[in-house]
This record gives sequence, structure tokens and C-alpha cells, in this order.
Amino acid sequence: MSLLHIMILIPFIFAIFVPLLYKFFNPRIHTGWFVLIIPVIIFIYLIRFIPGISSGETMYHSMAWMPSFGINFDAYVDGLGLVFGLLITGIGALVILYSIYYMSKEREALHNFYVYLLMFMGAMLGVVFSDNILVLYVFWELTSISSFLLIAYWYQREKSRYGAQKSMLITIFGGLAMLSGFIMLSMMTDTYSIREMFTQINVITEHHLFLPAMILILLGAFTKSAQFPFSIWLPDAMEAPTPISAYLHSATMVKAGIYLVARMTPIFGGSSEWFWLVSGIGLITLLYGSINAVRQTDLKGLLAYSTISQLGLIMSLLGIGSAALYFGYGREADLYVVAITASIFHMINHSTFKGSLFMVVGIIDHETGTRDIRRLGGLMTIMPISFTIAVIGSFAMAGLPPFNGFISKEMFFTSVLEASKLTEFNMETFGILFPVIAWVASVFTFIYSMILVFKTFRGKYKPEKLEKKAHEAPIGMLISPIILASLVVIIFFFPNIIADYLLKPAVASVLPSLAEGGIIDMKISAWHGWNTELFMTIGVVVLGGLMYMYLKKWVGIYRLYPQNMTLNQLYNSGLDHAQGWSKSLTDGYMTGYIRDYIAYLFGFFILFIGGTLLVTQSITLDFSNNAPVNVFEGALVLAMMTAAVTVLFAKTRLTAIIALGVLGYLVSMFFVIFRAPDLALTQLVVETVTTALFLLCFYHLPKFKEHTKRVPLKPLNLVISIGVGIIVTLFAFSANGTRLFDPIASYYEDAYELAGAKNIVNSILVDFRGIDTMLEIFVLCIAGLGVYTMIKLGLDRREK
Amino acid sequence: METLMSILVGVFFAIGTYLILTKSLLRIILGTSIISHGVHLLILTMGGLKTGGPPLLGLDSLSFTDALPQALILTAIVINFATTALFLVLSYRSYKLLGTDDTSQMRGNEDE
Amino acid sequence: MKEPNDIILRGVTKVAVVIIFTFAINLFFSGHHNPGGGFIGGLGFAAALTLLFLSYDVESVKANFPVDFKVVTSIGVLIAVFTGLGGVFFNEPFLTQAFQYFDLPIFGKTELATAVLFDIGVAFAVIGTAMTIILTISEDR
Amino acid sequence: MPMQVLINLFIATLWMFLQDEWSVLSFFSGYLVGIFVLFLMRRFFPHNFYISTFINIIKLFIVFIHELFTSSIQVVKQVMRPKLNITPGIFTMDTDLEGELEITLLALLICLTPGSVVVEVSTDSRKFYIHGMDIPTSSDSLMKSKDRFEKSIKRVTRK
Amino acid sequence: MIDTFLTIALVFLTLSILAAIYRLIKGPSIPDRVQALDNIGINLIAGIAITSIMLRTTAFFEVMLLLGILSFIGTIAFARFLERGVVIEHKRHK
Amino acid sequence: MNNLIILPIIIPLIFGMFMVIFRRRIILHRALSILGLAGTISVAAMLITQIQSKGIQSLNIGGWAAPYGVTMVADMLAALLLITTSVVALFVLIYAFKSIGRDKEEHYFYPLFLFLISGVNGSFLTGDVFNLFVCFEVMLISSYALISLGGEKGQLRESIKYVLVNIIASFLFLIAIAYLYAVTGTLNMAHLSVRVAEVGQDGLMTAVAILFLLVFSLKAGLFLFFWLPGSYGSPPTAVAAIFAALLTKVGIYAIYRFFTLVFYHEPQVTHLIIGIMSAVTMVLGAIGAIAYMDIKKILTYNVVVGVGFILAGLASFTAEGMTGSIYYLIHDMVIKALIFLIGGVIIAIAGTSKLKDMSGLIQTHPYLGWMYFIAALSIAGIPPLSGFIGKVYITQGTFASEYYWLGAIGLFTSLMVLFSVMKIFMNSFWGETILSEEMEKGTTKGVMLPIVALVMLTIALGLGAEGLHDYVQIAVEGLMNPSLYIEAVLGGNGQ
Amino acid sequence: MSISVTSEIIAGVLILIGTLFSFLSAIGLIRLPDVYTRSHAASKSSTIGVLFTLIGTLIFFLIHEGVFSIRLLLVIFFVFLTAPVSAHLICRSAYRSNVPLSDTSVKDELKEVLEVDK
Ligand code: NA
Ligand code: NA
Repeated sequence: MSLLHIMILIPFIFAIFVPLLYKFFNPRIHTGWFVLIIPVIIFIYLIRFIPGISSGETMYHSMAWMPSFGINFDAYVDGLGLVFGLLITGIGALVILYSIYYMSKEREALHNFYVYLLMFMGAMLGVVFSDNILVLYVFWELTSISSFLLIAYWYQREKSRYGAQKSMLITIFGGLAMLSGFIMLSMMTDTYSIREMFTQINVITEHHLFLPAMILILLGAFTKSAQFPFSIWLPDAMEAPTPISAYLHSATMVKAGIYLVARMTPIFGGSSEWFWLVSGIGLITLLYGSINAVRQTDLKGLLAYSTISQLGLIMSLLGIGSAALYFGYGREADLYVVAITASIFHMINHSTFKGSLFMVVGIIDHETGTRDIRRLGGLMTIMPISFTIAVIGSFAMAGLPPFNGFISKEMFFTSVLEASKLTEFNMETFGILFPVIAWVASVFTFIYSMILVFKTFRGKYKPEKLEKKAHEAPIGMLISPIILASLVVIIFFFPNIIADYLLKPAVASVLPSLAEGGIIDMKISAWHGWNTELFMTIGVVVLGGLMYMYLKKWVGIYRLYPQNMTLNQLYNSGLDHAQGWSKSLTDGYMTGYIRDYIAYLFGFFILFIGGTLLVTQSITLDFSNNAPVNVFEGALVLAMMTAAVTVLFAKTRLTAIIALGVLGYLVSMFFVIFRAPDLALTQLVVETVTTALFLLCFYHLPKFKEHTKRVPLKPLNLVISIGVGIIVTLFAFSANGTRLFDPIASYYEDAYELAGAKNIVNSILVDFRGIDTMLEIFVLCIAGLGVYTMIKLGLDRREK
Repeated sequence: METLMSILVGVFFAIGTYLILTKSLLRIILGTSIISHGVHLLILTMGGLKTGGPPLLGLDSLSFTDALPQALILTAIVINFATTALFLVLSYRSYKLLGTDDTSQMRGNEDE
Repeated sequence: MKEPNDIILRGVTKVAVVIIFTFAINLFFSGHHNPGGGFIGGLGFAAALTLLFLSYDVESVKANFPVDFKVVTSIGVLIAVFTGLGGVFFNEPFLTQAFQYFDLPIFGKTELATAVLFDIGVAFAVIGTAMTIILTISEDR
Repeated sequence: MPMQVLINLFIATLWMFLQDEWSVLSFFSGYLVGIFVLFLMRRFFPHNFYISTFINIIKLFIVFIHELFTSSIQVVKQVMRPKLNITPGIFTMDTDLEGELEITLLALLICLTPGSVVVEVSTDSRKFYIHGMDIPTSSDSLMKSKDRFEKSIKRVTRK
Repeated sequence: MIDTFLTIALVFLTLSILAAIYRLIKGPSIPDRVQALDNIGINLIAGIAITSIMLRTTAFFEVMLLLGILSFIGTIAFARFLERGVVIEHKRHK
Repeated sequence: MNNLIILPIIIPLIFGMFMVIFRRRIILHRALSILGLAGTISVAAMLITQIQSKGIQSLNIGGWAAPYGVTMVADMLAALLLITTSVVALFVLIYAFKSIGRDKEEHYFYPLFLFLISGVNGSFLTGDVFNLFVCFEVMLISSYALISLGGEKGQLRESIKYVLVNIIASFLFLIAIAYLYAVTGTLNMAHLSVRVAEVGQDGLMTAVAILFLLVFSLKAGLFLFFWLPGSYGSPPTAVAAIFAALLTKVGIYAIYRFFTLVFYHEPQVTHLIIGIMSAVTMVLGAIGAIAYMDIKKILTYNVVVGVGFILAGLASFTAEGMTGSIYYLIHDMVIKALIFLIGGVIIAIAGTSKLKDMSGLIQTHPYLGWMYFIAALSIAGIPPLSGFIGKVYITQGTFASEYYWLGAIGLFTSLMVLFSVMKIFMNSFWGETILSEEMEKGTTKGVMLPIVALVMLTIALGLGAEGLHDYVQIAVEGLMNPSLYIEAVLGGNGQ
Repeated sequence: MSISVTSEIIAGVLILIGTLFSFLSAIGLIRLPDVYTRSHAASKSSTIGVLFTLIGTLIFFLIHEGVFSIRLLLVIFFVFLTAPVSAHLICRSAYRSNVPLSDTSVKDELKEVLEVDK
């Protein structure tokens, strides 16, 4: 176990102690202070990797978990992982700091909160640092679980539970799909190590499971990253406390899907399916999220859709960038490297500005008691710091200078423009859609960014609609958003620090073959002159500004969209219907009526056994080795059938029992005829004792009722029973005609020499197969006890 | 003989099955009893019929019938007896408690 | 004369039960070489007891056979199992039966087999179970 | 009576000692000797000589067999008639026999007598209610046989 | 020689058993059916005796005796049930 | 010869019999039952080490050489199931101490419980078809007594169905044996394997195989599971838990035994049928699990899903699939016992099994809640809990045999399973707390120990799956290579 | 004629007579009007029938096979002992379960006795 492993596992280990710390120190010391140490330590630890990684090194440590299965906790740090690791711990630290002020130590179950949070943090680190896909999957599911718990942190609320369940169902569904994709990958390559898979890309590409595996893995990524149409869980996840929304549902967990796509790009990238799926779904999500964000009235809802939209943007960039692998080395590839760079860059930027925005929204919620845009307004003067942060965050989100969002969005425009010029992957036809969608979505992004800032902070202050008297947040709560907002600005001015130390190694991980060729060479600048991208931005601002101003005029359009057609509605009614339908289906065949169950059983018997006999054509009628029949035996058979029929049609239960007794006697007569004295004896006694039992129980059992005296004739029952009879008989014919081996019985004829007994049956019973007999009397004994218990336990109670 | 027995066994199974498919608990038990006869005769038939004397070495037969199926049937008979006893008691206890021997009224869905 | 007079039945039952008991014991012992054995012997014994119950009543028969038949059953099973374990102590497989011929006074050349002991267990278990079941049911109200 | 049997057994065993021969045959001959000795000594015992009881049992048995035969044949006859012509019914019969053994034996005999089956015995075991196959004939023949039956039975059961 | 006798005997026996079966089905009362059962038991004893001769084996003598015993017990059980509705009484009222 | 093999059958038997003799000494009953299970655990452990070092162990009962006598065989699969059975039973037993009630204790609860274990163990160990029937009966008859123990209305009603279905299954088992004996003339499984291999698995033999499949499916609840939800929902918690954990496993084991040792020649027919049946089972089971808002129903349908999933591994008929199945089998025994125990506690506390009548229990029972949560994750195969590795390998097996649909159904139904068990968690533990501690109908007092222990076990089996690897590998090797079994039973002269 | 053939003939004839008795009693079982009268046929004729058959068997095995079977004697004794009791009990149970006497019956002295007690 290396230090790296310890760093990944330490959140889990520390989580165990959180409840204790909470127990001992709460409410004197906020539990968050203890927890804060963890991400800080790990962050510092990870920072130390930057120089090495940026110069092309990687870190790899193996830790045996299930070595025999090839499932080892192989921790691997490269550029891509490091970016994520820093985000997870960096934002994590800030979120925890923020939460110390946000989460009341008096009212909240902080131990739960921080346990979940730490669990999530560890899981997330595990995802990004795992080389082994199964281990990655383990951590992946853990993030879903901890997210589930965090969303339902206020578990008393119906909506929290609803949101938690939804996110769980969707993300775990994706996780399972991803798992099956992983399994396919491992079958192709005979390894679970991603790095080893990279060495067998040819094998994978030519395998017939290539496409299924790709789609399945993408399902995992898309569900996690809330891509359309799986995005529906994210808005409902906003029921979680705001620090969690900031952390999981915008900065980190939802980016796990991004990570996965980036990580898998070397394997699947370069194929048109990958290109189309990733960029296409990304663009659709981008558009869908931005359009929907505009109509939100809840600030967190707006941020949620904005997150969906931004994730779509990042995703589409990864898709476009994957084309680089199609081209191999060369100029075209170099261009698509921009897309990958942009995606990672924008991901970082998004974490900063969205994180700060969430925190501000949290502050507003905290200080005013509401997040409803319609009730808010005019907070600018009351909460100036928050306002400043909000402006920085929103403008960055809208892609305006001088904020980091501007740069990455310009790169995005560059990428979609480049993509539209592609001649491969059918882009001749559809390529133009890329910049169009990007531009339209940007307009909406601009609008909702403006809504966020100006509807909240400008306009009329409406204290009557607020639950609390609003004032600026305590400084502690502001530290984290301030730091993030500062980053937003700093990155704009010094993007190349990030580019050199983080982006370049990360892109090298995504496009390793290009990295090896030394092709990746990036220089990010805010200013590229008056190019198409800039004009597009200006267009966005102009149109967006106009649309924002006349928002009231056109926002009604949203209402035209039928409510029952929304994805959410689809999910809800789908789930309801699934449950209702399941219930009616299950109730339909699980009738509780034993007759039906027996009918199923025998129906299955008839179909399967009869079917097998028919299909394999194994019904043979060979009567040649039959023993002869005499009149007496024939008559006895007739008598037996008659007795059985009498049992069937008996109108009184006594008649039935007597007929059954006759049947029993006749059966023992047959045992005599077939030279089985022991059997005849046993059959006789058992028959008699059974009859006595029947009579004993009759005292407690009712007579055949008047209307059921005659056994009712039911055609289906008749068909089933005749079917059973016929199949048993036919099977017996066939088995009788197909005696392939001599039975082992002749051995027992030496019973006297072997076992000192002249009665072979008895020697089999007590000696050769004595264990059968031993267990059989055991059965008898248990039956006796069972009868005793069944009767006496009830009796004793009644007597009490 | 084997053919005749196979048919007989089939008839037993058919009648037993029909009884088991009725509503009355008692008829169901009767059905199982008839099937059990069918089962035992089938085992005997499948072991081959009438090829030698009873499996008693003291009687100086030249050949013996296959004793193994007989031993198996003996075990099966006794086990079937145990099961039947338990089932009978279970049935009448249920009748007493549930007030019916009609299995169609023993569905026990939902509300209780 | 509400209650039927069972005098005839009882008279015959006494004789019959003596015969059946003897026959059952005979069936048990001859089982090794002739039809019979632990099961049938035990069941025959149980049949005789049943006849007694039929002709008399539970209480009076129980007064004459004051045993807990469940215990009889368990002891029967235990006898069978421990017979089986006997072989284990001689490092033979479980349930290895041994038989040997001895020259005994009066009985002459006699075969003593552990299988007989095993069969006794079987008989006990069968008797115990049959009686437990019959008695329990007839005691139910 | 049991005492006599025991003594007889003792004599048989003694005989084997005397003969110094341990076999069934010698036991049997010893037993015969014992019977003879007991016969000689019969006046000294409080009960009848047990062998005479034994002989009475055999006599009773013969009565049984006889009844069985005649009654069977009668039933068969009746059954064989082309047209059934019987007048069955239940009639009463008193008895002075006492005790389980006597009553049982009588009942068995009656059941084996032509055309009669005991349906009930009164609570005090004094009255038999008998189903007759053909009332006049069956009750007549039964009344005729009754005394004979009772006598044979008493000879076995009483001293 | 004897086998001819036995075959004829078996035919008689078969007919008797079938007659009893007829009674079993026809009834009309339960005691009739009990009687049929009892009768079949007795007839089967004879049947086993004849089979024993045909097979020249004494292996089934026990079966005969047991059949005699058990058909008796069975008949008693039925009779008692018919009389009292109970087969085994818990305690006889005096 | 290895007399150890018989001990797992007769230790519970003997101990139980002594309890019957000393009926009123309940403390003695408890002590003996713990002792008995501890005994079988140690025997199983010893067997495992012996099998590991010396190969498959066998015991010719009575010293009669196979195939003439009855041979008991302990291969690694059986031994693993044996030890899991005993361990799970031990915890359930401890749970029963506090929950079953004095009157049931006095009415032979402990002996019957041990007898059930004895039957289960016997079924795992026997190498003879007819003896398997007898062992099944030991198990079944104990289960009949246990399922109706207490004699509540619903219990009796469901018991009738359970007993009847099993009686019919037993008949079918017997006729299957009859046909098998007619065709092959033997009962010893190894000998059967040899004989079937000798003539090939023709149509009739396949029909016999399908008949056996039918019989075992009834026991396992594979496709023919309709009897299961009702009967597993009715008995006392401890009994339901042990049923859920063990009984279906015996059927599953038998299917494994027969379709790897004897009827393995036509997998494209038999194993495909098993695969289809397991798919239908998983789907219908999962549908049943999500259909209801009733703890008992949800949990019992989950038992059904588990059965289907385990047999998917066999259907794949690949080493990976088998590996997964064995892992999952062990996991399933632990987790089903656990979740039934917790479910029982929840029902006891709330006084109802209807989810809509309960809420917010986590406020008063946080530990129980988190135990349930872990169990719920584990039952769905969420890593790193015990179901995970099995799930991965079963899926891999189905993929490897190109039954992608089967693997996909397996994974998808595991999501439905998660949904169903989380429904319980969210509805009973989450939400507003409506029941104060005074109003509760039951208590967690004394029953948390086995629950915690089983939770530890499911975690340990997940994180420590490596520890089982060697054993599972030996078991799989045995399954994939029938000659090992045949060699162990018949020796060199297998013909 | 050898002794064995003689024995066969004797045994055969006895058995034939026995089964004939059984057969005739079976006719009675069919023809007689009520359960009480039928019980006469069942208890007497079939008993004698089985007695003859068994004696025939006894003789056959005694002479032909040299086996004297106490068991056969016991069977005879047992049937002899129990057949009347069976008949008695069947009649009694029939009477007590209100099975009517046939229309041809002329007398029922038991009726009033039982009715008095009711
Ligand atoms: Na059974
Ligand atoms: Na609820």
C-alpha cells in the first residue's frame, strides 16, 4: 500500500471516526473543522505531483485486492486523473469550509452529513485514480450511493426521497451498463487494467463487441453526467443541502462521466460512432439544458439545468476532440486537440464559476429563506459581496470577458466550427448543426446567467415575501465563493499556468498517441483577434441581451410545451405504471389459489416433458420384452382402475376412503404378484394405518359439501390431468423399451455372503443402503414431531 | 405386463391429478394418495417385472427379481406415509382455523 | 343403551392383539432372512396398539403403556445412528454392519448382526412415530 | 390352571435332565410324561385337570366349525334361489352367560349360526339383539342351538 | 394339473372381487362399502394363497396373515367411525 | 474413506434427538443447537482443507463400494455450501433465541431447526440419486413442521400450498428416478455420469434430464417459483430467514450437480433451457419485487430473483459463470438470511409489514437502519459488498457464452432489486417518524448481534473475496471436470 | 398316483370349493336386499371360502413342498376369530348410523330399545 492508496482511502477511514468526533465535540466544535483537514492534506499531496506529471511522468502503485481475479487496487496518476483529483480535493476543501458555516451544528445531523461527504470524496478519488476498471466501477457505484444519501440528507422530506431515488435509479442503471461494457472490454483484452487495454486497441477495435461495449460505457458516462435524456435526475438532486449541490452535482460527481469519456477516448475515439454519440448527445444536452434553465424559478433549479447544459458542452467537446484519433498525426489532429483542451479547460472553469454560484445561491437561501426568483430582488445593496461573486460567476458562465468562461467558450466555438468543416463521419451533411446549436445554446446560457444575477440582486427588494430579514452572509461563508470567484478572474488572465501544468498532461492522457508524437503544443490566450468566434460571442450578447429584456413577452412559450410530455413526467408515470403494471401482472398469475399453482406445475410438466419427448422423437413403443398377463391380473388392473375412479366420483368422503383402501389392498396384491413380499407387507400396514389416520382426522374435517358432493367437471382440469397421465405412460413405454444397461441389482444377490442376510430387500434396507433407512426413520420421527407440534401448540394456546 | 402397468400408472396419475386440481382439501389428499400408488408401481415397473423369484435367498430360486426397486419403494412408501400424516393434520388444522376446506377460499391476497 | 356395548370386540381384541404382537415380533426377527424387518415389525406392532386404542380408549391404553412415544422414536433413531457410528470407532465407514456366527448354548449356531440392532432402532422409531401421530390426533379437540 | 401348566413344564424340563438329552423331542416326551403325572394327581388340585379344559376347547371349536358349515351352506342356498324369499328382522335373545369371554364366545357362535348376526349386546350383557336372515327359521334354529352353545362354553370357562 | 384348478379358482376369485367392487361403487350405505372392503381383503387372502402355490413360494404367507389382521382393524376403525364419528376415544364415559 | 463426511448430517440429528428426549430443558436446547452447528462448521472447515490438499473426499457408507452402496461425496462446492449453511444457520439460531418465543421453543423448534440443517447438509453431500431424494425429504418434512410452527391463520394457509407443491415435486422426483433407473440401471451419480457418457445423452436421456430439472426447479424456485412468495412470507422470522437462505439453495445445488456431472452433454439444449428459465425467473421475480408495498412480499420475490441469477451462471456453462455462481450462491445465503432477519425486526417493531403504515424508523433505530442499508446494497450486488464478484463473473460467463440477453437481464433485474429494497429503506426508515419508542410493537433487543455479524460477513465476503478464490477455483474445476468426481467415487475402475 | 399328485388334486379341489364359496357369497353380496342380510353372506360364506382355500394351500405345501406353515394355521384361526366380529360391528354401525332394514323385514326389536334411550 502506497501513500497514494492511503490518500485515496483516508476519507473512508476518517469517516469511521466522524461519528465519534461528532459525539465528543459537537456542539462545541463544528465537525466540519475536523473533516476539512482531509481534503486539504490530499490536495497538498496532489499538488506535489504537478511538476512531475507536467513533464510527462505518471505514477503507478499497485495494491493487491483480489490478485487471483486480476482485480487489484492499481492507483494510477496521470494528467487527467490529477486534474480531477485536484478539483475533487480543492473544491472539496472549499465546500467543507463553506459547509461549516452553512450547516448548523445545533440542528443538523452533521455526523451523517460528513460521513457521506467523506465517503463520496474517497469514492471520487478512487474513480479518477483507478487503473483497474472493476475497481473504478466499485468507486463509481460508491459515488452514486453517497450521492443518494446526500440528496436524501433531509430524509423526512418527500421531495428529498424522491430526488434521491431518482438519481439512484438512473446513475446505478448507468453504472450497470458501464459494468457490462467493462466486462466486454475485459473479455476482449483479458485484462482489467486500462493501461494494458491501451496496448491492445487494435484487438478492441476489431472485436464484434466494440460497439456494444462503447454504447454501454457511454450509458454509464451519460447517466452520471446527466446527459440528455438522463439529465432528469439532476434538478431533483437539488434537494440536497447546497454545499452538496455545489460539490457533487456541479463540480465533481457529474464530471465523473466526463472523466470516463475522456479516459476511454484512447480506446473508442476515432470511430464515427463515438464521435457522433459523444458530441451529438453533448450538443443536445447543451441545448436542452440551456433552454430549460431559462424558465426555472428556483435558483438551484436554474443552476441545475445550467449544469446539465454545461456538461453537455464539455461532453460535445470530448466528442469532437476524439476525431483527433481518427486522423492520427497531422495538422487535423492538432486542431482537434483544441477541442479536448477546451473540454478539460472548460470543466475546470465550470467548477470554479458554478461552485461559486451555488455557494452564493446557498447564501441567498440561507439569509433570505427562499430561492424563488419571483420572491427575490434588490439584494445588491444588502449583500454586496455576494452580488459581486454572483456577477463574476454568471458572466463567466455566460462566456463574457474578463472571466475564464470566455476563453473556454471561445475555444468551444473554435472546435464546433472546425468540426463543421469535417468531411468524415457524415459531417458533410450535418456538420453545420454543430456551430448553430452551440450558438443558440450560448444565447440561452447568456439569458439565464443574466436572470440569475439581475432578477436576484436588482429590481425591487421584497422583504414581505421573505421569511427572514436579509443581510450579508458571515465572512466564513463567503471565503469559499470568494476564492472561487478569484480563480475565475485569475484564470482568465493567466490561462497558461493551467494550460502548462494541468491541461497539457491531461490532454496527453486523453490522446496518448498524439502525445507520444509530441504534437500537443498549446498556448491559450484570451485574445485571438476579430475572428468568427468573437463575432459569435458578440451575437450572443446582443441577441441574449434583447431576449432578456423582453423575457416576459416570450417566456410564455414554455407553457405551450405539454407538461405530460416532459422527461420527468415520463419518468414518474413510467415508474408508477411499472409498479402498477407489475402488481397487476404478478397478482394476475400469483393468485394464491393452489389449484392454479398445481395447474402451472403440471402444465409445465406436460409442455416440457411432452415437448422434449416429442422434439427428440424418443417415444418408442416396444412391447417385446413384456411379461405376460393373466386373467386374474387383468381383472385386478380393471378393479384398481375402478377403485380409483370410485375415489374420484365418490359423493361421500367415507366412500372415497374405502375405495382408497380397496385400491391399497389391490396394490399390495400386485406387490405379491410382482414377487415383492416385503413391499406387500409394508403397503398393507401403511395403507391401514393411513386409513385409520384419515378416519381420525375426519372427526375434524368437514363432509363433502352439498354442492361439491359430485366432483365438478372442469374441461381444463380434465385436459391437464389426462395430459399428465398420457405423458407418464408414454415416458414409461419409452423408458421400458430403452433399457441401455444391466441394472446393478445382481450384486445384491450375493447378499448372504456379503451381508449375512437372505432377505435381499432387507439387506439393502439395513445394510447396502442403510443410510436411506436411517434417514427415512429420521423423516418419520420428524413427521411425528411435526404432527405433535402442529396440534399441541395450538391446543396449549387455546387452553390458555 | 409392463405396458398394462404403464397404462395403469398413467390412469392413476390422471385421476390423482384431477383430484388435486379440485377445491376440496380432502379430495386433494386423496389425489396425492392415488398418485403415490402410481409412483410406487411405476418404480416397480421400471425395475422390470416378473423375472425370477422373490428376492429371498432362502427360497432357492434360480434368479431373483430386482430387489433394489423394491427397497426404494419401501422407503418411498414410508416417507409418503409420513408426509401424508403431516399433510392430513395440516389440512384439518387449517380447516378448523380458517373455517373452510375450500382451497379457492385460501388465497390470502392482500388484506388480512 | 346409548353407548354400544363393546364386550365382543374387546374379547376378540385381546386374543388378536396377543397374536399380532407375537407376529410382529416374529416379523421383526425373521426380517433378515424372510419377509419382514424393522419397518414391518414396527408397523405391525403399531397396528396392534392401534387395535387396542380402537377397542378401548386412549387413557386406558396409555395407562398400560406409560411411555412418551416421541422419546421412543428418538431413541430408535439414536440406536440406528449409534449402530452406524459403531463402525466408525473401528475405523470402518459409517454404518458398516458386522455379522458373525456364534455357537450359543440352546440356540445353536446363531448369527449375531449389528444390522439387527439397527433394525431395532428402525422398529422403535416406527412404533414411536405411528403412536405419536395417532395419539396426538385423537387427543385433539 | 396356570399352576398346572407350570408344573407340567417343570416336569418336562426335569425329564430332559433325567434323559440328559437337550432336544425338542425329549422336551416333548417329558411334557407327555408330565401330562400323565398330572392326570394321576388331578384330584389333588383345586381346579379341573387342564387337559380336560383343552379337550373342551376342541369340542367347542368343532361346534364352531359345524355351525360355520351349516350356516354357509344355508346362505348359499338362499342366495342361489332364483327368487329371493326371505323375511329378515331383528329379534332379542336372552342369555345367562357372564363375563367377557363367555359373552364373546357366544356371540361368535351366534354369528356363525345359520342366518343370524349379533347386532347389539345390551349394556348389562344379558340380551342379544340379533339380525335374522329369515325370522321364523333363524330364530327357531338359534333357540334350539342356544342351550347347546351355552353348555359348551361353560364347560370351557367354568370348572 | 393343479394349475388348471388354480386358474379356475382364480376366475371365481376374480368374479368375487369384482362383485365386491360392484358393491363398493353401488353402496348404497357406507357399511355396505366397508363390508365390500372387508370382503375384498378376505378374497385377497385366498388370492395370495393361490398365487403362492402358482409361484411355489412360501414368501407370501406373512402377507396373508397381515392382510387378515389389517382388514379386521380397518373394518373396526370404519365401524367405530360410523357409530360415533370418532375412531379412538379419548376417555370412555362410564 | 473419510468418515468426516457423515458428521454434518448426523451431528444435528443426534443433538436434535437428545433435545427431543429432554424436552423441557430449553437452555440445554439452545446450548446443544449452538454446539451442533459449531460442530458442523468445524467439520466443514476440516473437509475444506482436506479437499484442498487431497482432492474430492468420498465415503462409501457401510463400506459398500460404489455404485452398490450409497456414497457420500464432499467436493469443494458441497463443502463450501456446507460451511456457509452452518454459519448462516448459527446466526439465525441466535436470532431465534430472542425472537421465537417460549411456546415454540418447547414445541421442538430447535430440534426441527437442526433437522432441517441435517437434511440440507445431506443433500449437499450425497452422491446417490435416491439418497438425495431421502435427504430432500428430511429437509422438506422439517420445513413442513417449521413453516406451520405457530399455527397462525396465514401460516397454515400458505403451508398447505407449500406442502402440496412439494409433495407433488417429490412424486415427480421419484418417477424421474424410476425412468432413470430403467434407462441406466444405476443410482450412483458418478456411475450415472459414466453410463450416460458411454451412450451419449440421447433424446430420452434428455427428457429424463428435463424431468430432473423440473423437480429441482421446483425446489430451487427456478421458474416454478409460484409457491415461494407465499410460503416464505408466512412463518416466524427466524424460520423464514433460514428458508430464504437455504432451501432454494439445495435445489440449485442439485441442478448444478446434475447438469455438470451427469447431463452435461447437450448444453445447447439443457443449459439453454436453464438459461431461459433463469431469465424468466429473474424478470418475474424482479417484477414481483417492485410490485408491492409490503416488506414480506418484496423480500420473498427477491429470493426468486437470486435463484434466477445464480443459475444464469450455470446456463453459461463456462468457468467464469460457475465461479460467479459459487460466489453468488454463498453471498445469497448470507444476504437472504440477513435481509429476512432485518425485515422481521422491522415488521416486529412496526407491527405491520405494509410500508405505507410505517415511517421514519431510522430516528429511533439508526443502527438497524444502516444495517438494512448495507444489506440492501449487498443484495443488489453493489460493490464492494459480497454480491459483487459473483455478479461480475456470472455476467462475464453469460457474455462469454454469448448469452448477452441473459447477462443483461441479470444486471437489469439487479437494478430492480435495488429499487425494491431501497423502497423498503426509504419508506420505513426515512420519512417523518410516526412511531415513538413506546408505541413500538417489537424490539431490537437481543437480535442485533446476529444481524451485525451477518452484515460484517457480507462486507468481509466482499472485500475478502480473494480469500475464497482458491476454494472456489477448486470447486469450479470439479464442476467443469466430471472425471475428478468420478475418480473420487468409483476409483480407477469407473467403467 | 403319486402322493404329490394326490396332494395336488386334494389341494386343488379344496381350493376350488373355497373359491366357489367365495364366489357364491359374492353373489349374495350383490343380490341380498340390505346391508344386514348381506353381512350374513359376507361373514359366513366367504369365511368358509377362505378356510377351504387355505387348507388346500396348507396341504399342498405340506405334501408337495414339505413345508408345514404355522402361519397358514394362524391365518385360518384369525379369520375364523375375526370374521364374526367384523360382521357384528358392521351391522351395529349400520344400525346406529340409521341404515334402514330392507322392506321385506318383518321385525325390529332393537328399535324401541334404542329409541327409549334417546
Ligand atoms: Na413424499
Ligand atoms: Na412509509
